[in-house]
Amino acid sequence: MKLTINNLPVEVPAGTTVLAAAEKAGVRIPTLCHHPDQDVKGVCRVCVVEVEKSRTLQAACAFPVAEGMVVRTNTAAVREARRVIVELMLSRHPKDCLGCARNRRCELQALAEELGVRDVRFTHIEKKHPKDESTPSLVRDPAKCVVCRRCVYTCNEVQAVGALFPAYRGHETVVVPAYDKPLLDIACSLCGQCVHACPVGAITEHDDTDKVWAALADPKTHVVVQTAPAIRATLGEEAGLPPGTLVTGKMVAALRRLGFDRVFDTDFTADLTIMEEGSELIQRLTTGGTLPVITSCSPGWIKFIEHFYPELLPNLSTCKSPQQMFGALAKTYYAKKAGIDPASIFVVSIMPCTAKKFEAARPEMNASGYRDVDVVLTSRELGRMFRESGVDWGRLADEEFDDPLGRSTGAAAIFGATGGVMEAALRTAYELVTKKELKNLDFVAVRGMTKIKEATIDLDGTKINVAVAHGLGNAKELLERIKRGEKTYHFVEIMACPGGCIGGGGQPIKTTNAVREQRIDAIYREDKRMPLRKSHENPAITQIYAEFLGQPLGHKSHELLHTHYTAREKV
Amino acid sequence: MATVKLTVDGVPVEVEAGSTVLKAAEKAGINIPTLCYLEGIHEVGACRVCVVDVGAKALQAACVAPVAEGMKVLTNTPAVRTARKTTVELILSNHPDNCPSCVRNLNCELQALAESLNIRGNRFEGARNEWTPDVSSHSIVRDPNKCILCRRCVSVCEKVQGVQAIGPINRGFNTVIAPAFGELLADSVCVNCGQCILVCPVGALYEKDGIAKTWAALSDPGKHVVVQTAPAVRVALGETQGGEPGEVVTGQMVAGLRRLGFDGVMDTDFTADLTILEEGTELIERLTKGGVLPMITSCSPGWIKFIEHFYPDLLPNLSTCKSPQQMFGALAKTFYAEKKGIDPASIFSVSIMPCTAKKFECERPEMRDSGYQDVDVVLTTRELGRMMKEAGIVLDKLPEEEYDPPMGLTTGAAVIFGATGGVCEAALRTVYEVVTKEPLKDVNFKFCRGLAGVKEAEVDLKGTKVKVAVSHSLSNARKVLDMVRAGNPNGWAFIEVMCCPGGCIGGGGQPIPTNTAIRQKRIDGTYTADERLAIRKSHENPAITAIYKEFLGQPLGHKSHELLHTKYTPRGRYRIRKEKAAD
Amino acid sequence: MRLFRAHVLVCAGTNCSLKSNKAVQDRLVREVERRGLADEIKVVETGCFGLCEQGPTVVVYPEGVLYCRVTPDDVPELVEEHLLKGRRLDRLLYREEVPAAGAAVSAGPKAFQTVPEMNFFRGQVRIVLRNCGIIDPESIEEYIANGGYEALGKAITAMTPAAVVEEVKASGLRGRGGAGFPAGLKWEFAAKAKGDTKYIVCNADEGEPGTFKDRLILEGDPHAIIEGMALAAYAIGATQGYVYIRGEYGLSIDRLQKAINRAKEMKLLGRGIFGSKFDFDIEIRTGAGAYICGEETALFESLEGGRGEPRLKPPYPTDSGLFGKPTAINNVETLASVAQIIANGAKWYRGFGTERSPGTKVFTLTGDIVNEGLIEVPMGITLREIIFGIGGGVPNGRSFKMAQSGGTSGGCLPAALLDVPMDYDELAKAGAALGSGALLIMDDTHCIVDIARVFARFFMHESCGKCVPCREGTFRLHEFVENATKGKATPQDLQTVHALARTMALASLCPLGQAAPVPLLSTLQYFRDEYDQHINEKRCPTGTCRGLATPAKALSAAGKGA
Amino acid sequence: MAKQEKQAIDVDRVDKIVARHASREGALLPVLKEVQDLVGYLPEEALKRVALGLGLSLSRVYGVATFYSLFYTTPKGKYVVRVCESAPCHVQGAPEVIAAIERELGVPFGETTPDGRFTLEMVSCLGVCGVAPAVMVEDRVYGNLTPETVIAVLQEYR
Repeated sequence: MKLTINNLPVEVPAGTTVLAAAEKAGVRIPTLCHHPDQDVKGVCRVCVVEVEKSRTLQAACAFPVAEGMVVRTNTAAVREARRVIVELMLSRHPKDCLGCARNRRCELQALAEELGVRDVRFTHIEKKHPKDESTPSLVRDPAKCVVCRRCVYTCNEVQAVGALFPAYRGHETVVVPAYDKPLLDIACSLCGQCVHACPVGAITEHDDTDKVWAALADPKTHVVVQTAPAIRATLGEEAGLPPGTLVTGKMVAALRRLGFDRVFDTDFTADLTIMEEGSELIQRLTTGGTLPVITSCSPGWIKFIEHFYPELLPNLSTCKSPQQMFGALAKTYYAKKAGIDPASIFVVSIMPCTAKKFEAARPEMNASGYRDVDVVLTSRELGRMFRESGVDWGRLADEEFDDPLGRSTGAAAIFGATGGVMEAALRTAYELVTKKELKNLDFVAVRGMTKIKEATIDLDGTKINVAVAHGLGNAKELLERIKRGEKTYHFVEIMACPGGCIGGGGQPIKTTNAVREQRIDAIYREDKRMPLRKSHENPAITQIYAEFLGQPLGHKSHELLHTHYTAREKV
Repeated sequence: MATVKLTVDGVPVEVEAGSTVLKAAEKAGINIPTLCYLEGIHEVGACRVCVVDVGAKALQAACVAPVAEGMKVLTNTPAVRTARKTTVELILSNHPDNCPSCVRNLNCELQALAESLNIRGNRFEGARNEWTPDVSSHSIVRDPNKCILCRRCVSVCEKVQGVQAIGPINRGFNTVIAPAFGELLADSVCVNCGQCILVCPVGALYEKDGIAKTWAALSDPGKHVVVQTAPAVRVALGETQGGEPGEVVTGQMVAGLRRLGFDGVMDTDFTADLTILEEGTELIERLTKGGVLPMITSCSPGWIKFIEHFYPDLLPNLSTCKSPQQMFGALAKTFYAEKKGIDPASIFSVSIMPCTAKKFECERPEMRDSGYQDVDVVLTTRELGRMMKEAGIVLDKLPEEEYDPPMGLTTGAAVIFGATGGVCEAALRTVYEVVTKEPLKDVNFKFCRGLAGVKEAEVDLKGTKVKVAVSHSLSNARKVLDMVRAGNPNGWAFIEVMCCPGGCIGGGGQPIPTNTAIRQKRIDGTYTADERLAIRKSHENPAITAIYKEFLGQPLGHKSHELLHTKYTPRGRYRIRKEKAAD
Repeated sequence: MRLFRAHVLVCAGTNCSLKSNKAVQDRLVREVERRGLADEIKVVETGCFGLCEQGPTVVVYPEGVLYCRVTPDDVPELVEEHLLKGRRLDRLLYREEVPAAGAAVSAGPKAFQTVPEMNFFRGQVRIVLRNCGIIDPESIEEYIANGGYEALGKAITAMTPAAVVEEVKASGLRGRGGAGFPAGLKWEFAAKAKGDTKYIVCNADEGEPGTFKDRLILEGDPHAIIEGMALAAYAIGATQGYVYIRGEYGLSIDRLQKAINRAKEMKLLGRGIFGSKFDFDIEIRTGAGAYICGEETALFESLEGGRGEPRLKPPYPTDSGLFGKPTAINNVETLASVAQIIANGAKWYRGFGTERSPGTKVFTLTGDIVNEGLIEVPMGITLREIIFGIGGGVPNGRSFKMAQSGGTSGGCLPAALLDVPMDYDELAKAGAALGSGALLIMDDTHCIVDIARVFARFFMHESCGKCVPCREGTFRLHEFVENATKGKATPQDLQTVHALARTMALASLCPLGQAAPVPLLSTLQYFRDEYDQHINEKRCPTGTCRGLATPAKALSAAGKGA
Repeated sequence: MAKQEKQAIDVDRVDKIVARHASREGALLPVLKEVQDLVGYLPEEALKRVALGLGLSLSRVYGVATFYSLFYTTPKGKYVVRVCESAPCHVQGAPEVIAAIERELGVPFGETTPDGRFTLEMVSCLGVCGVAPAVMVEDRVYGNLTPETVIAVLQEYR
């Protein structure tokens, strides 16, 4: 199709939108409800353009090109319409930019700047709607909502959770759970993907930085921190570095600057998870346990299955997530080893995840006799703490994690990407089962953004079918396959968030699929760069079993590293 | 030099004695937030955002606290964080809450500070000042409601520009930064240079908007809209879209202007070349016929208003040449109109300038030699950036295009008008060849260049020795003028004066931030642009030759005098206050 | 079939049913039986006769005498006088002030004896309404006796689907829902669209204030809709049809359902209609209170079980409509015209109306007009003829101020435009629209700003909330007009509201948002001075806006600080 | 008052309604209508059954229910009085009729009388503009009302 945009000729395939065609012509059209990973909504009307012979303006994000079409994106009528639209939104939006979690990362703020809005001509009438701070994970502030429906798409179409939907109509339209219930009381996975969808500050993580500042300032508290595998591939974005920059060493250095007494790594317990979960898999395979074994690292996923597929709970591995294994060990193994009263240990974990905050607060997560993990911070919150502390990233030298809970392998590093747990487990299971050395460590079939990945692995004669799903919509699809029994699966990895933890709900804004791809690349670079790439080769793992745990699935393991699940209401 | 050793947040660092804690922390890789601090210009520790714990009873402002041997500085304690947050929250409590519609949205230091300090909500809801913004000036709008009283503008106006147009009046909660007696800016000695805008951390000072008029003209089918771009714009416009300072974006800018809908995209550089011809001829004439010397350049409208206020006795020393912008305006509605066969009444002339004072200049009553207002609207570089942003024009994605002839054909001599020393250098390139009738071997008069406050040299025009001087920023202009008043002991024949530090590339209409490092990069970009051009001497510009042949006759000729030269108005140091209704 | 000496038609349209028509009918039947006339006289419950203002109405045929405002107590006398003694009951006859053209003085009310001589009916041409008020809508036999289902039979047995499309195209029939899109063209698109499953949907979600034609057509002649839909289904290749009716239209739903059941019994719906291979069935779906569902894509969303929010176009319904399938969606009145076109031919149909807007249009007259009610006239008739001819003019000696054409989303026409021909294109030129056929007449006692407030409130309530310009814009338009009625609006606000109105008209997602500013803009265009008085002088010339000064009371009101 | 009190919902009957419609395309609106006819409004407990039975998220069902003015997610009075205040009714004297109703019932629009008898609602158009001004009480429409006659209408329901 040939058309002109602002008199510039451009040729694009039929079915292309005017927005995409304009991009090709080098013409930027402002958008708000448009999201690169979502279906067209066309509701905000910010992207309206003039299309010759059309009576009205057309939304560029939705309008398909036609042969010989004449498009103008910068006429007086277009400029007026865009400004009026943004002013209409601003006139109902709280005037709280400077106290907002999304200040300077807000698409509405940026849009106002882009369009040169200098005046809001309508009286300011804020939407009156109470904040929902019921969950430890998310804060929803519908007063800030611009009803772009991006979160609705994510929650319903991508995550298949359906917690949020527009209710009421007209100027009273608001995106809420049914009966405007608090998120805590409904079937919400707390995955936080809605935060990534939100262009403004209407949904944010529950900020817990104050608690960490307080612990750090308390001389009597021994504050240890663990960092999830996915953090090192994303945290740089909080400091303005491009997505996919690995910042492991700088992150460790910066955490020390903040005043953490020990800087440990969730990767250590990721390796431990592989030992426990791998053993569990082998046990179920050999003793006729419930199959497939489904991974249990992702707390958003856990809450999802508890709500929507309670009948499949026996399939879940009983392993706690690496975060919770870490917490339990920090206040037992580490406390003992370091000779510190566990009551004075404060465990902070840095997670890519909002659901982890909920997980840490689950009543059963106190195997150490204390709250195993005291505070969970998302990557964004840590970024915020770094900015407040004035740490100059550009000038930090790389530092190493502390021993012994800081030792890990490449197998643990890849937990951060979809397919990573599967791949790590296979690396270990293969060698444990076959007693042979695995030549090619890269199970590329389970990597990448494909919705559901399947593979059959030959463990020296024993063939096992594995499947990997990421994003709860894909998880649902896979579970339905399992329920239909079309195929026998032995081992299934499910991560709540698209792309796995690198795409978690606590990750830096903006997280899109293109950004996820870059982060995944970084994860596998981290794997490659590690001297050890199999969990069972981690000497600190060998040591902890020798010194403390005994053996995988042993008595102590059961006490500290395994858990149980709770069926929850479906709607 | 003596050094002291100290630790900042446990990081050992060694710095010169007398350094501030702020500098030491920077060396240790720790950013301490600041707000009122302006390096070398305003270091008073007034806003208290940069407080740190140095082990003293009270927290100290890092920007002024000197380091001491063995000092243990803590920049991130609960007390420090609380103090900083409280300070910023107090400022916010009396600051308008209309961020999205503020001219400085996303380019605001207060907004950035609130973000980096993780401010949530506003704890202090209290009385807010309600001042009436001062829109009297053609160039600058002053909105005291947004002012956070950091006084950076006061310092720059006084220390860098030596104008002292504004200062604090009243006290306490009612303190406001304004001209003396609360006069309007238009009635004050303000020279419209806009340096105060560049240092304002928030949106309390900004240029008078020219965008609305420009959009209106562009959408009016009955108007032929022409645009000229000043030499300094091409090395700074890229910054409005996240580009590097000093990046030369001439071709993309031309393409972008066409996409905005301008009918003729032309270059102030053309009239910069023309200025060299007129001004060079004027200099030679004064040198040979005994005119008033030293002759001083007249391109910079902030400088012109300054001399009119403060050194009216030296007005005869000024060249009578209009600035390139106004030469362009006069020619656009005469020469260009004639050539194109367009009714000058339907021509709308826009200029893109690095300068806020140009907005004042184009409104001067004498600037109507074409029979119309010669230049209709002046836009600053920032405003052009905004228009392009609104129009969805992404410079990176644009092809490089050429200016429209004939008023778009230029030389390297014109480009360097943008940097301090450039006019002098350009003039020398031409004067040398005109006087000596010999080709100049090295066109680079390097003594003219750079950020030194006053630069001077003796140039040998094959036997005739001419002493020249170059100054930039008005405090340096004062030094030079005082010397001239004192009998010109150095014997200068020609002086280039630019109002703004660094010349036009550091003008008050340029992208924010503009600081010394950025100025230097823009200067570098300017000379790169000069070197890229095939012709680097104004008198070799064929379009200049042509316009004399076709239209103007000869430099300083009758038509030139009518269209390209002007006169000046002595102004008092203080305006007589306008009658106010007794109230 | 039995022959009766006389038929007594009792209007049972909703408007009359609100005025104890049922009691009148029962009494009639009793009286007829009591006097032993049951074999000679038949009492028939009919659909709306159109003269809603005069209801309950009773018409006695063969003479065609119309009795108005009949109460049950009038019945014995009526039966006695007219049906037994053959004398007309003068006191119940229809009376009308005959507005002498241009003259201020009228000759006094004139009593009309029969229907055809009444101004109200003389100017009408009844194609869509031909059975309304004439037949018993619950009797398929009466419909058939009046030529019903002949067109369907003709089409199925003697015409190809393409020929049906061609005939409708040739007739020039345009969509009567408001947009005026050629119905034949729509069918052609749907017929040519790829896909095995296609739908025909009847849009009976009549929500435009001042409009009740579809309701009365459905109540008065439900089989005409069934036949029209069947013809459409045959033409485009659909086997399933849906009628989406407003949830508030209980009687329409009831009558149509009965009619569908009867048609099925008579094999006029279902499998193998008229012994052909043509299968067609109709299901009724009811709305639940949302004006926006009258917009075709919002209607699909609602019918599919969702929030009635309009979809982006393209794709258009004929490519991807209900359940994502090619769908022809037509208004009730459009479908009610179809059988007559097929039966009598396109050429016949083109004999009515104008070149670009052939045929007739049903209007509903409301407001300050003598004959409130339902009429059908040829396209192109002037507004003056409708209001002062058929409508009987403005009552109570007041003068005409303006008419709003096409419902609340339509434009307003001042007295200066009374001679505008009522068709799609001429009205569009005048900044108004034919729309749904609603005509709301207002006399000079009404305040234009106050009425604009009512319009604005309607859109604020009925905006679906999907797109920003409409969601927030309708809220702001209402805010502005309400402020104006309270004297709180400023000239600056007026400028802003102009920019807002332009934005809504150009940038809204669907016709609701695009039309929402129309009544404001058109009243601003024709009655700017009244706005200026509210905004600049803080006074309301009609005294409607409480709290504002009125010209007559300006002095005394000022003293009270009003 | 009975309707206003939270009472046990007959979940089985709700399930039956859902089951009867489950296979229809676009079943949600007919289901909601019948459930409301059964329960009087659309309480959470009932909509949960609807959501489960139709395989929809509760938030979606709620979003649909709150979109339409004839559906209620909170208990209403015994009689819902729907008053039209669109232009045709307005022109014919609706403001006076409305004032009379508000005086008579003593509650503003959107609220229920303290005795739980009447819920007063403003609606857009009842489609009986030929007999404006009009109100609808439950399913019955009354037209050509005056401030006096409307009081009489309400008295019928006292």
